[in-house]
Amino acid sequence: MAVLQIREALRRAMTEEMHRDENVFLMGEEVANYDGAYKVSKGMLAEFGAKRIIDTPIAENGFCGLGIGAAMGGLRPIIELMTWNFSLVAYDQIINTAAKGYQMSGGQYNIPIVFRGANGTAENLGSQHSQALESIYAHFPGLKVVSVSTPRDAYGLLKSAIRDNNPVCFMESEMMYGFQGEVEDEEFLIPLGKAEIKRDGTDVVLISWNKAIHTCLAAADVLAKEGISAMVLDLRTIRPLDEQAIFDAVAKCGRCVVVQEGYPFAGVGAEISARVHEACFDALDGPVLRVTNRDIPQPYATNLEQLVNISPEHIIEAARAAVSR
Amino acid sequence: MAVLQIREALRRAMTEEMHRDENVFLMGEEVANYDGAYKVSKGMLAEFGAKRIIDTPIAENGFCGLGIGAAMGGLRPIIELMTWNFSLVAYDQIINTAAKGYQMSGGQYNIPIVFRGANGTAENLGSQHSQALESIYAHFPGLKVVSVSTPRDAYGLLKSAIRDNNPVCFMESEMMYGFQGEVEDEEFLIPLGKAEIKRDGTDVVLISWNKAIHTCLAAADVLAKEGISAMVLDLRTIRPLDEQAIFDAVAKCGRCVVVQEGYPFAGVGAEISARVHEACFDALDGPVLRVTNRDIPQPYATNLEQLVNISPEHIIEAARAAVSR
Amino acid sequence: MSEQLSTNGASMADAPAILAYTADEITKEQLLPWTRQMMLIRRVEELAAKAYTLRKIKGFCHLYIGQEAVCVGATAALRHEDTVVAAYRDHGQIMAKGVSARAVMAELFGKATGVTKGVGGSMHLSSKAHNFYGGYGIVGGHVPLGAGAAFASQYLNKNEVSLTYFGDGAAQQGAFFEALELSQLWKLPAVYLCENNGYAMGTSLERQSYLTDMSRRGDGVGMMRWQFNGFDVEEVYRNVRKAVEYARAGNGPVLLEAITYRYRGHSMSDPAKYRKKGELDSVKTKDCIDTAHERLLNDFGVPQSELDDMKVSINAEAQDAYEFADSSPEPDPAKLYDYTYAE
Amino acid sequence: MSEQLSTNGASMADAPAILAYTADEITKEQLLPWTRQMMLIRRVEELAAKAYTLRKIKGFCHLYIGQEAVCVGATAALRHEDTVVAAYRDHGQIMAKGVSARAVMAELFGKATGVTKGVGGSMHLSSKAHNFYGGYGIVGGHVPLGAGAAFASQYLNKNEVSLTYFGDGAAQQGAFFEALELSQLWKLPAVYLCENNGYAMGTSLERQSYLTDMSRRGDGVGMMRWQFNGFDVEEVYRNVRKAVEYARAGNGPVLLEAITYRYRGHSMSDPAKYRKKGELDSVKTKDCIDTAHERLLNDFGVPQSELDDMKVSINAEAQDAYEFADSSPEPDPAKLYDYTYAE
Ligand SMILES: Cc1ncc(C[n+]2csc(CCOP(=O)(O)OP(=O)(O)O)c2C)c(N)n1
Ligand SMILES: Cc1ncc(C[n+]2csc(CCOP(=O)(O)OP(=O)(O)O)c2C)c(N)n1
Ligand SMILES: [Mg+2]
Ligand SMILES: [Mg+2]
Repeated sequence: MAVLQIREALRRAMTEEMHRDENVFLMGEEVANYDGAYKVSKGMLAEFGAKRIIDTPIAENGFCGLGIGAAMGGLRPIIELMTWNFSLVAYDQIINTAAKGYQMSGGQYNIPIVFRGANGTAENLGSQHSQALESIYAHFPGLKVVSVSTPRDAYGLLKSAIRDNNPVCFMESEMMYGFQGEVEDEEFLIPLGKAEIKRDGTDVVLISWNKAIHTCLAAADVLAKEGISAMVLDLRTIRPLDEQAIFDAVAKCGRCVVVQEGYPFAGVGAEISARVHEACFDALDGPVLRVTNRDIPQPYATNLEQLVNISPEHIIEAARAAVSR
Repeated sequence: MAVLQIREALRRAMTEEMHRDENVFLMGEEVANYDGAYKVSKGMLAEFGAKRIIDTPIAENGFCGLGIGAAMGGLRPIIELMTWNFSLVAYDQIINTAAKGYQMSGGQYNIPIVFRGANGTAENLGSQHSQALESIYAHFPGLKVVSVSTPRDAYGLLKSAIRDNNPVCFMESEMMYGFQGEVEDEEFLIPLGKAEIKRDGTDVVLISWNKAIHTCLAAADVLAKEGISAMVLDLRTIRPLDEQAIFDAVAKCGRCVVVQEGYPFAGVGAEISARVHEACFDALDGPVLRVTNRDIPQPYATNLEQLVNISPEHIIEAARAAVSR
Repeated sequence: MSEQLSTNGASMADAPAILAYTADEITKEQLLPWTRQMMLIRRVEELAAKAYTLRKIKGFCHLYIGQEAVCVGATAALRHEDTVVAAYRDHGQIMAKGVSARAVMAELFGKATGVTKGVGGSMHLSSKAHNFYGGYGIVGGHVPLGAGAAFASQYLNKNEVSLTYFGDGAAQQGAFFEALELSQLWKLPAVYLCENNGYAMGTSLERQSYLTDMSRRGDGVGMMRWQFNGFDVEEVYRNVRKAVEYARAGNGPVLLEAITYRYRGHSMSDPAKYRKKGELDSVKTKDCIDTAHERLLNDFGVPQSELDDMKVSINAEAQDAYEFADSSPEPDPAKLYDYTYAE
Repeated sequence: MSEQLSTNGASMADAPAILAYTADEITKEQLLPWTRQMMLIRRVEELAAKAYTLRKIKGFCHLYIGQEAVCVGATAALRHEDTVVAAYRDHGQIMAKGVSARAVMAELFGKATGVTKGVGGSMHLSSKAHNFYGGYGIVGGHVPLGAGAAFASQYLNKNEVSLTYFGDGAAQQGAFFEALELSQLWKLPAVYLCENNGYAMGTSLERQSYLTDMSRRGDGVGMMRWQFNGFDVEEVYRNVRKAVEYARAGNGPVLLEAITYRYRGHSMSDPAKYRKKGELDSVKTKDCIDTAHERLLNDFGVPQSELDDMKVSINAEAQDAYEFADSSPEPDPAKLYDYTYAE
């Protein structure tokens, strides 16, 4: 069992899949000579050569669309978006071409492509560079959306994403590339669409994903000292959603808090809240509560930024309120 | 009291505002010589000249960005997007520049701009041309989002949107430009952020907006015959949301169905559901139910398309289920 | 409007390579089927227009009538394995690539027997069997797919060329520019073919672009480019063939511009009042089918009776497609969810 | 690298108009404050780098060191009312437009006294009072704003020119292309100034663009364009002045390219290992401040002591800015919600 950083786990997944299938390649800004902006692809140029590890100009709409065309032509592109903030210039390609390609062709052309990169609130980057954007991708049928919180999940899910025959938006955390965790030495896959209980509990379930899982775990530690047993459920895949795991957790705990980094309005947190109420209304002691970033663009100054971001305290407060019902 | 089509109401609003303020202009594809793809701006070129009614090349990202710059330079642009489907190529400008401009500048530059155009499911246009996209705009703080269902609302709200000092995404319905209704002859404004009860009722509130309001009204007629009194609440503005009106309606009816054209996942419907549960849990007899399009891209064939769209029957079924709790 | 190589520095260096390719003399054996194909495409669309007024076809329906020489001549310059990407005005383009009139008409009718099973519709015709990647509805958004197809060919050492059709209006989109830039940087085997029909919906070219020679977009990225007469199928063939062979030989991409015209409105709902007086009639004197007919009659000694027979035969084929479409079943509702995700 | 007009047909027609403008001889009275400004910008950024290592400045911090001649010379060619749009490497550009070292440094420190009150940060400096529309972080995404500023000027008959800075990397973005196209179509009074520093992050120019003369992008839309030496503030002034007067006179937009270089990494976290050996040293022989100093000493007879005094004075000003920033208060949390929507 090796201890890997998330960047290393991602690299291992890509490297193994590239050895397994010649048609897998990695394309993006700075992925080759520079080893990736966050050093995810370090050394891969040397290993696979410039044909398969490809630096691009800053033309996301162009190279995302190029990747989609290449996928239709039989390849399995991994497109690195330096951060998901920059994906907005390529949004049309991902939504109007990738998500709908299989459908528009009546099932003839599937689009096996992975768009991956850093997502989420970062530190002191201001409002254009500090956003969690999974909600605006998960909205669209035709896409799968994955968002990982540990090296093990990053490894196992990225491999599945690369092998998936559909476009997958794979979201990492800009703040977590150096985050370490154990990953088995033997090859394994984690199927898309399966949530995982990261900490078991009985009084309240904290449903989350990506970086916020760790905020939840920190909150659960504190709650435990207060005698509140909090389960932490890591969705891992946002679309398709693992409803069964969510509903089971809610049935077990009777209270539910959804913790979502990013903007609240019509976010993934709202979707989970709505579904839990629809399906588990009678099992709930009180409403599902949401903890999200504040509903404003991210400011630069540290003191303001900290007011915007979710913290263990916000979660603890929500969990207490849920349990007090 | 004149009976106007929605396109006429929109035209009247723009025309009046352009007479009122020289800095208001209309820009978009085919808005001038061609009178607009949906004839909304018919005759406006003759009235205001080519300086203020401006045809553009098919460069949405460019002209939306240009509009934002012009707004910073003291103008009040109305940018017509032929349909909101095409706004995805300009998504970066609307989200990363318009929505955040006021914030990034620390409150120096506000961006008084209206992006308006046809939204929603149309008929037999396939998956790239038939989408309701309000959810991916309402997600972002910094934007206001309006979506209108009647000529009167179209008129009064567009005038307010044009006078608003923030970027407003103003969503019409591709299928409803010819829809008629009464509009007072005297000038009036309808403030952004105020919902309206389009039909009063006591047993269940149907919360909706845009074209789906009329599907709700049709459903309410049928429900009335079954003895179920359904209120129809038209949000009109999606962001900011009129929470008070929503919560009052839920308090009164005890049951709530949200009817949203478009994709369900992390949609505006989910947001309303989540908020209603958070705020009104104890007033609810059962969970808020959602009626949305099916969670797939829009197919072309009529028979398939009809299966995807919401219909009065879906709403009736949901309302019955809500009331039976 | 005659062939004109880019005078832009970077491309000039490559000029000898392209000039070296001399297209074959065009024979009767080539021109006859091309002519038939142009006639068939036109007839199928005329019937589609009829079906539209009967509301058997709904939604948007963008007719290609007038432009047939472009897709027929261009496709003739391709191999079966070469890939094609198109916009929404795609009926002729997919038929030229080998898809039957039946499969196209049935799609327009929204039937299960359509080329995309009634799911895609008029704007999204595609056929994997014919390496036709599809029609797309977001103006310019499909152009990067052509770069992607060429990228796949290069990656897989396949020696296939990708051909991407787009309009003069699409040449204003950022996606188009980025596709050119990436293709030129990586010397992809791609041919970008602008069908300059003078209008983007109701906006005439000079009102939506400062330059009206759309091939000059190539100068901004140093790409080989030229313009040619799109009313003459032979001219189209020769020019596209040159470009295709240039790209196939590894010289990099080419931006082509065919001067053409659409006889009908932008879509069925457009009365096309924006045309200048006499414009349509004057263009029709160059009609691509008439031009081919005259050439066959005058230069190749084909008897009028052979052309008349051809007309009968294509009428029958188009009518058969219409009836096939009309009598085909609607898509099976049970398959509604089958097209969102692949296994 | 000398001034070179577009040889592209459409622009050539306009050539006389631009050639007619002859920039003034540059005087000592001009060059002295420009030199001081370049020195001040550099010193402020050196202190910012120091503050960054002390974690007084956080996030991304993109230093402009090496490129100072471009913003100082360019801004000298503008009037106060002329507008400027910038990317994220904007510290020097906003100071050149008249914003104080204090207001910039305080913003970098995330303080309430910063030019955007600590809300925008390093990448989003703006000052309405100075017609500086701001720095933006999405590469290329800001370029259409420059077109918009020029549009407003034209609409309001204001006779103001907008200047938009962007990098060589940004010249690959669709937004940039669309902004050029719209500006040229509508003959907007806009000057687009590409600061070609040879790199987009770690990618050297020739690895990310087929053409390496970025001004040639203009040929794709028929825009007047040329390239010049960006290390010499006088050259920058003269060239930008010509372009600005050309645009102001109603001739339409101009695409300029200044050849320059950044001495530091892309941002504070970039060790810049991708440079060729000796590249940085060789560029430094052309250093813009040294060049100006030599000119003042040799051609204008300014005594060395005057330059020494200047150095003392700018050091003091920069240090004062540092201390001002350091001792300024953090933004008031009570105002957190004040910046999302305007009244
Ligand atoms: C991004 C986008 N904007 C606008 C439209 C609406 N629209 C459809 S076709 C068209 C004109 C395109 O003209 P051109 O590229 O010349 O093709 P043509 O119709 O002449 O074949 C427009 C504006 C669209 N489909 N996509
Ligand atoms: C759309 C987008 N893609 C990627 C990035 C990440 N990024 C920031 S700066 C940069 C390089 C830009 O280079 P250039 O335009 O030459 O400007 P310079 O940094 O040299 O001043 C990149 C890739 C971004 N900010 N926006
Ligand atoms: Mg056209
Ligand atoms: Mg650069």
